[in-house]
Amino acid sequence: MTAFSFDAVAAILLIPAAAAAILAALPNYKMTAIVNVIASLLTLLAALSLFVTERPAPGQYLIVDDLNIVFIVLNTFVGFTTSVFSASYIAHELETGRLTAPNLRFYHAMYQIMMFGMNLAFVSNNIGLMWVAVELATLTTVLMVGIYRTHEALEAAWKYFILGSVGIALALFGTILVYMAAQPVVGEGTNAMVWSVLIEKAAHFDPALLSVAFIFLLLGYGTKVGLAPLHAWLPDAHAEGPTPISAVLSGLLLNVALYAVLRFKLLLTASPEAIGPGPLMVTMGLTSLIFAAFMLYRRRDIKRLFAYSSIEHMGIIVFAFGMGGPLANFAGLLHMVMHSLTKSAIFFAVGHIAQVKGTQKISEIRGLTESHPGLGWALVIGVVAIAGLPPLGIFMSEFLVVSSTFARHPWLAIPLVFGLLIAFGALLLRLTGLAFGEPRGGTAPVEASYVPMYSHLALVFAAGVYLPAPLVAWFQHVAGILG
Amino acid sequence: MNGLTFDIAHLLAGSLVLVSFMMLYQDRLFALINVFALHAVVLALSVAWQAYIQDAHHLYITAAIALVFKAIVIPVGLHRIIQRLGIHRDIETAVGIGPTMLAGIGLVTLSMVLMLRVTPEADPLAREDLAFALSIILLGLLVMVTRRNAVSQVVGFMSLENGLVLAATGAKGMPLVVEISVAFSILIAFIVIGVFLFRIRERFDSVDVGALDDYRGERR
Amino acid sequence: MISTIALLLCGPAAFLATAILAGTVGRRASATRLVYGAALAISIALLVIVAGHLAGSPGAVSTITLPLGLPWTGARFRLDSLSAFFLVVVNLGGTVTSLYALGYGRHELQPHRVLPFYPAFLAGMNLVVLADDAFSFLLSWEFMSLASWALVMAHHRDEANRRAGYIYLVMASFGTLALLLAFGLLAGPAGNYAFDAMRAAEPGPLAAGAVLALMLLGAGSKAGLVPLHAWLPLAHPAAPSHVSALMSGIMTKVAIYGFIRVVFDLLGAPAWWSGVVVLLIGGLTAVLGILHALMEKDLKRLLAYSTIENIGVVFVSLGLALAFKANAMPSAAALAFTAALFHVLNHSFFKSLLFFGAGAVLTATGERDMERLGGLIHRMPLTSFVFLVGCVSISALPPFNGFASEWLAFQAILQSPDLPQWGLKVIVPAVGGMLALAAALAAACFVKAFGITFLGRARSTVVEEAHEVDRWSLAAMAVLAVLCLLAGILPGFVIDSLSPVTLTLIGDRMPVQTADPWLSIVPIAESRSSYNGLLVFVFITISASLAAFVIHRFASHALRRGPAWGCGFADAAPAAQYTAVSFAQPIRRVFGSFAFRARETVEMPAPGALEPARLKLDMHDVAWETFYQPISGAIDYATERLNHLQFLTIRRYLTLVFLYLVILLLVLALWP
Amino acid sequence: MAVIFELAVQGAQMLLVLLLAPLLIGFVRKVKARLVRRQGPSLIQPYRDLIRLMRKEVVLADNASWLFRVTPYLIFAATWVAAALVPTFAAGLQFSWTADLIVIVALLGSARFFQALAGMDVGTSFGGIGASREVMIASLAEPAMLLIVFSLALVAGATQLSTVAAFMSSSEVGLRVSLGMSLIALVMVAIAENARIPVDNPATHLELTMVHEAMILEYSGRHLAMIELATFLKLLLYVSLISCVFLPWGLASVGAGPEALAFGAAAYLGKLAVLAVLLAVFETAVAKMRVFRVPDFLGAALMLALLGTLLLFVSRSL
Repeated sequence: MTAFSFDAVAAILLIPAAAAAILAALPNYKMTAIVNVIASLLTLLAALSLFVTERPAPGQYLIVDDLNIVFIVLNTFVGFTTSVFSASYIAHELETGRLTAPNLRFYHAMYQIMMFGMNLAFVSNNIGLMWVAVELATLTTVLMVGIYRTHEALEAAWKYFILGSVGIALALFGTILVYMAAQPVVGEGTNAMVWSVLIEKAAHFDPALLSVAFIFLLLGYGTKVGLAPLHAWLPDAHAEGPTPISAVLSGLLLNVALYAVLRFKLLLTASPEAIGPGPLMVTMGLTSLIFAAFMLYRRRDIKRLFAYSSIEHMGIIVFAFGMGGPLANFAGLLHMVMHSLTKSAIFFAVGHIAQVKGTQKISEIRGLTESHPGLGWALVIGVVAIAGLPPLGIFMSEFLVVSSTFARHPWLAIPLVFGLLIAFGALLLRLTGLAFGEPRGGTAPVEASYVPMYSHLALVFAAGVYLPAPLVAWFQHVAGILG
Repeated sequence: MNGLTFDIAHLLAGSLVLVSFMMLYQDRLFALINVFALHAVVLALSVAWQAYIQDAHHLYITAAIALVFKAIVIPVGLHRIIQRLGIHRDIETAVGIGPTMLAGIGLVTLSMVLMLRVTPEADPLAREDLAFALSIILLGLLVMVTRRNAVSQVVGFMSLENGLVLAATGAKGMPLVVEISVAFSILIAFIVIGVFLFRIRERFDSVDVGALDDYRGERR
Repeated sequence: MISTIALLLCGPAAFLATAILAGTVGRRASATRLVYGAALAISIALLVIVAGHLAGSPGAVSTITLPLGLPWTGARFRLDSLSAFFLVVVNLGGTVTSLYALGYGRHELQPHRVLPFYPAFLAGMNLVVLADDAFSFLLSWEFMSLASWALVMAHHRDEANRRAGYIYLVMASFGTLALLLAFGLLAGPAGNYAFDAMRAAEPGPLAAGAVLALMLLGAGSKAGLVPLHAWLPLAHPAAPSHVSALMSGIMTKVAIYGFIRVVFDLLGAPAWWSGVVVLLIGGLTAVLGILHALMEKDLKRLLAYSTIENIGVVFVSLGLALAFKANAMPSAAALAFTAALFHVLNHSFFKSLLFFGAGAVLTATGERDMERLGGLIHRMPLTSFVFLVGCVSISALPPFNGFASEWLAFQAILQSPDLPQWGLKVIVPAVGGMLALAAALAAACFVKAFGITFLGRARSTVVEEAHEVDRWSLAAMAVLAVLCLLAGILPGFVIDSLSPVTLTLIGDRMPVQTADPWLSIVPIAESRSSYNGLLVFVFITISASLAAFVIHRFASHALRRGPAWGCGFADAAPAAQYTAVSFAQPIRRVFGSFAFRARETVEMPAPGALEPARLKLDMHDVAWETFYQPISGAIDYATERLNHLQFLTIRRYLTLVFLYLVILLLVLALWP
Repeated sequence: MAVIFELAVQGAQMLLVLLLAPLLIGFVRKVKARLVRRQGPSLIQPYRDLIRLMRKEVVLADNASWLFRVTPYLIFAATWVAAALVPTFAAGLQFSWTADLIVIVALLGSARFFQALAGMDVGTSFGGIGASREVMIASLAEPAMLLIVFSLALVAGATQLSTVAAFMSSSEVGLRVSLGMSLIALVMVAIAENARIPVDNPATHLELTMVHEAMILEYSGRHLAMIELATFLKLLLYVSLISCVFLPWGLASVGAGPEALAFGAAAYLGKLAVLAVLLAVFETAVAKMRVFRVPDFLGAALMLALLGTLLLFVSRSL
């Protein structure tokens, strides 16, 4: 039994790796697309099997616990739906000649490598390994962002690359510092990097070192999370890359970095005299929220708009985790899941919209609900969801965050509510322009599969009205772990 | 350990910081690159020394990488790029040399203060190394943000990364050090090749990142 | 035996099912009848259920908890006397509106943009009234806003409608956030969001004040209290007319329900000054709302503004009830509270009726601008008659229902001398004056509305081809007209059926009315004051018919048609008639200067010059210019400033990171 | 038996007001004429006018609607009911509790409402001018009236006219500043409501100055008769209102015997005469004011009434 369950973990890692190798070899793009989908599906199944099978004891490199199962399942699921979406999307790109067959081979291979990197980051029990995995995922996305080879794409990729590398460096230094803090207690060698060991002994680590380490880690991984003022790469990378990548960036990569931050936050909270991570995270969260909310107003590019909204929501999530406590943590987890689903759904819709309208300029897209009802209403529902209106999932998490915060620290709830309102105004303003009014722009028919986006939206809706009891219990347990 | 080994390690690390300072006041590209080569050499020495005193033989690989790759290959490559792309040879600085130096001194003191808060129980050598490494990293960042010119920014980044390697090697028995240094060398290669391969020359007039930035995706 | 509440919950479920169905078949021709028919049936069913409940055990409470919504609270629903009353209001409105829409809906050009959201809207309103925990309440509340927003956006090609929808939804979510904060306070750090837990908890005076303020912001913005009313006159008219009726007649009442539920039920004993606040806001809202209405020339916007006025009237009564309740004067509080609820019911009647009428005019002529209407009484006699009934009722004229409730409000005001606090002593009569002023202005306003729209001569050709509307619409309007009359002449029954509510929320009730001789209503004692709508109605009918009889018996029957006397000018063009603007001019002269900073300037041409003299009039919406423009301006400024951060160079971004790092390190270095 | 008697008294009062109203007008006109040394028409001239109007044919404007023809009866009925509900010679009649003072004011309000509508029905500019000015005046007069009602109710503890009258005639009233204020306010409101000088001139047909006349300009024949009669009733109503509230002496109390009623009737006639003379003198003494001075006039009334009410509140609390 144990053997099999270990297989599950291995499968999560090996399937993408193998698929990447195959895809790099396959010439025909149709086949690559299919293989891509199949591989993602298999990975998803493997991830789901983690529920049924019993978990391996945390090893030196790999670990499976309640916390990362949330992320793994979410990751593989969105990875799968995105691969489905990208199949139809990429086909269109090939027709319009924005991409060539070799590009596609590269693209799909990279896609699987990225999935590999992210899964590895989640299951890795070794902070060094985790660092490597996160960087792997980052670099692959860098390459995919630049895949169009246009001014904008190259520039976005370049910016992403430089800022990302600095982030990498900072994160690494943080990791080294953690090792230095652990080494006297745990002793030399790999053990001093094994998370499950660290968390037990964290109380005896040198608090000063840990504090410095956390600051570097927060900035390093925070760059990936896209917290202001470290966010600069995010909007352009979302806007200029292929839309499936934008979806993956917003839906998954940000979560990977967030996951890393959370792991280290736990380490910090375990050591009492060290600097409290809460205030730092709350501050960064609020800054990102309010900053992004204001930035939403002047956006002209539809994908950049939603990229900024991702920054906003990451701000909310980090704020919630920074607040801590069962309610806020629960809300943070819920919000993260809901945001991944919703935002990727929105990007699916936006991708098709940009294809049928032949532009990403907001000013040139009008009256979608009339010209393309399927896409238009999907966009409306998505934006309504992301803006935190019921009966969709994000409303529940925002409800919990705001009300619990107001009951505990009213003066913190005021800026939170302010930011939410500002962001809502901006999103709704753009939505009104995009979805309603005299139709404008191309009227090409959609040859898109609505399945991915509508399935996501359906899930979000379901979560908004009804959370199954086991899920709740599980989230509450995780929230408990997060303290 | 005896005092001598400690002093040598200390000396090497300290001189690394010194070289970082030298980078701060270079105003010619070639000079900067040469200084960086020196930086890499010193790094290689100190890594080798660490390998010796910890008798961790894998660290010699790291030292070798530092020596071959950073001290020779990269500088030569950068020379080539500069000639190919015909970049004018002096560095435009965003902040004057004087203020930069002052800022550098401030950063070094900051890192010292931070690291001296670390409890003495920790390995003293590690503490010193960390303090130096931190200051090297900060100085590297400082170079990156005060130089307008892509090549010098790359150089700044590489010096930052040298600081990382120093810290990593200073940490006794830290696993993956070699892998990490390899990974970083690849990263840097990427950056250098990026500067080159983006055929920036063809798209923009200079390698100045500012010029690269003048297209913002959404024009005002 | 399935409980009443479970039965009631089937209603919203059925509505939602209809909505989904409409979403699928919305484009079919038959969909309109199908959807509205279903809505009609469901509303009637709900009415029957509630009626049965009220007939059986009006005071009884029935609750249910579904495993939905917030996991550890569950979705709780509760039927008590208050929610029963508002269910009646909501579903009566739903019934007549669906009836009306059976005919009116056929004129809809894009039915698939209305049909799915109409039942959803009804479902939302029902759920708000039934919800028994903060989460389900807010969920239904915002769902209601969302559905109505979609309905406002039904005619989305019109720029004005899009703007209206935008402002509406932003204000709505502002309100929701305010409510959210209020509930956060009531729930406390432990976060028990069930209403009964909140009822049990006793918030401190500061928290209670904050909750009241937040409720005034949250529920007030939905109900349209000045100065949060700005969205209302934009959004209500923008929707299709039957939806406007729902929004103006019913949704504002749901907002009032929210206010009552929290302030009277959950919040516990009020402080006396809370009454002062509510009174002042209510009075201000009433007067400003009706003044705005008087200045309007768009029929539907006029109606929307008059909604604001009526909301103000209701809030005045509620404020009185708070003041009395705070001073342990339960009988007076019950009187004021009854007046408020009675007016809620009445307003839902006549405002729906009037919006239906406006919709009929809109379909017949395609015009909302009164300046292009006139003389419709000849083309649409039935519509004009029922509309007249609506106008009389809303102008608070006996023997119709509007007067009955306002009369009760005045009686409640007359109880105020027994209040101990000086603030109240001085404010209440002043507010009473404002109320009277509002009533008089309302009469003026609806003289104008009816007179300009239906009377006089046609001001444009659209009137010529106008024709009477279909039977469904007429039936709906007739029903409402009859209800207006009945509630006016038999107020005793309404008052008695309201007694369970006052008993639960105030702890006292008005004396039984229906037992009085001749069914007259006596708030306190017959020697003090009494009113008998029935007799007044009978007397007027008798004496009018008597007079008519005598005249036709003894006086001459001769009658000759002739041209109207034009003071010597042979028939002046219809343009020479008084217009809506000119009709309002005397009142604008009196009140405009402070209410709108209105200024009239006459541009006299030089002697001998040929161009005509011009009267220039400039008016300002004070609330808009004082509150909304500055805010939007500030946001604009901030975005403009911050937007530069999108256009920095990589080096500058790196500088940001670097500085942030250094700052954090400094913080750490200075950390104790 | 007693009920029959009560009903009889009630009916008597209704007939009484109906019959007295024209006489009151005639009396006022006579006195005014005398004051300017004219012979003046006879006292019963108003009756003659009414009968003459009844006999004449109706000239109806081409586009007058059914509303235009129904309105006169409505106005008449509403005013008559209102007038019949004000105690004239006896308080506490059978139906007096049908309506309190607020209802009476509102009844007059509905009469005005329909009159204004009728003014706009034909679609001439006179109707419009009349209606718009009328509602403007009303929008100030009605609040003033209600505030007066408040202060009365505060003194007497009721809005029921019979109770108020009984209370006022009782000894514990005494002289109160606020009552004086409300009296003055009531008089001003009455003047405005009845379209008397200085607010409006019932005798003129000069378009720019008239308000009430402008609205009914299109009426003729029996319709005009109804409206005229309603106007007379309104004046009577206000006069008897003032008399029963502020000089309630001699008012027969509830369930009084015939002789008391007779005395009450006599007293009532006396009060009418006095007040009519006062009105005539006042109207002869002052000049008509511009329409847009009227708001100031009524605003003064409003302020007086409010002041009276507030004073009462204060004195109450002391």
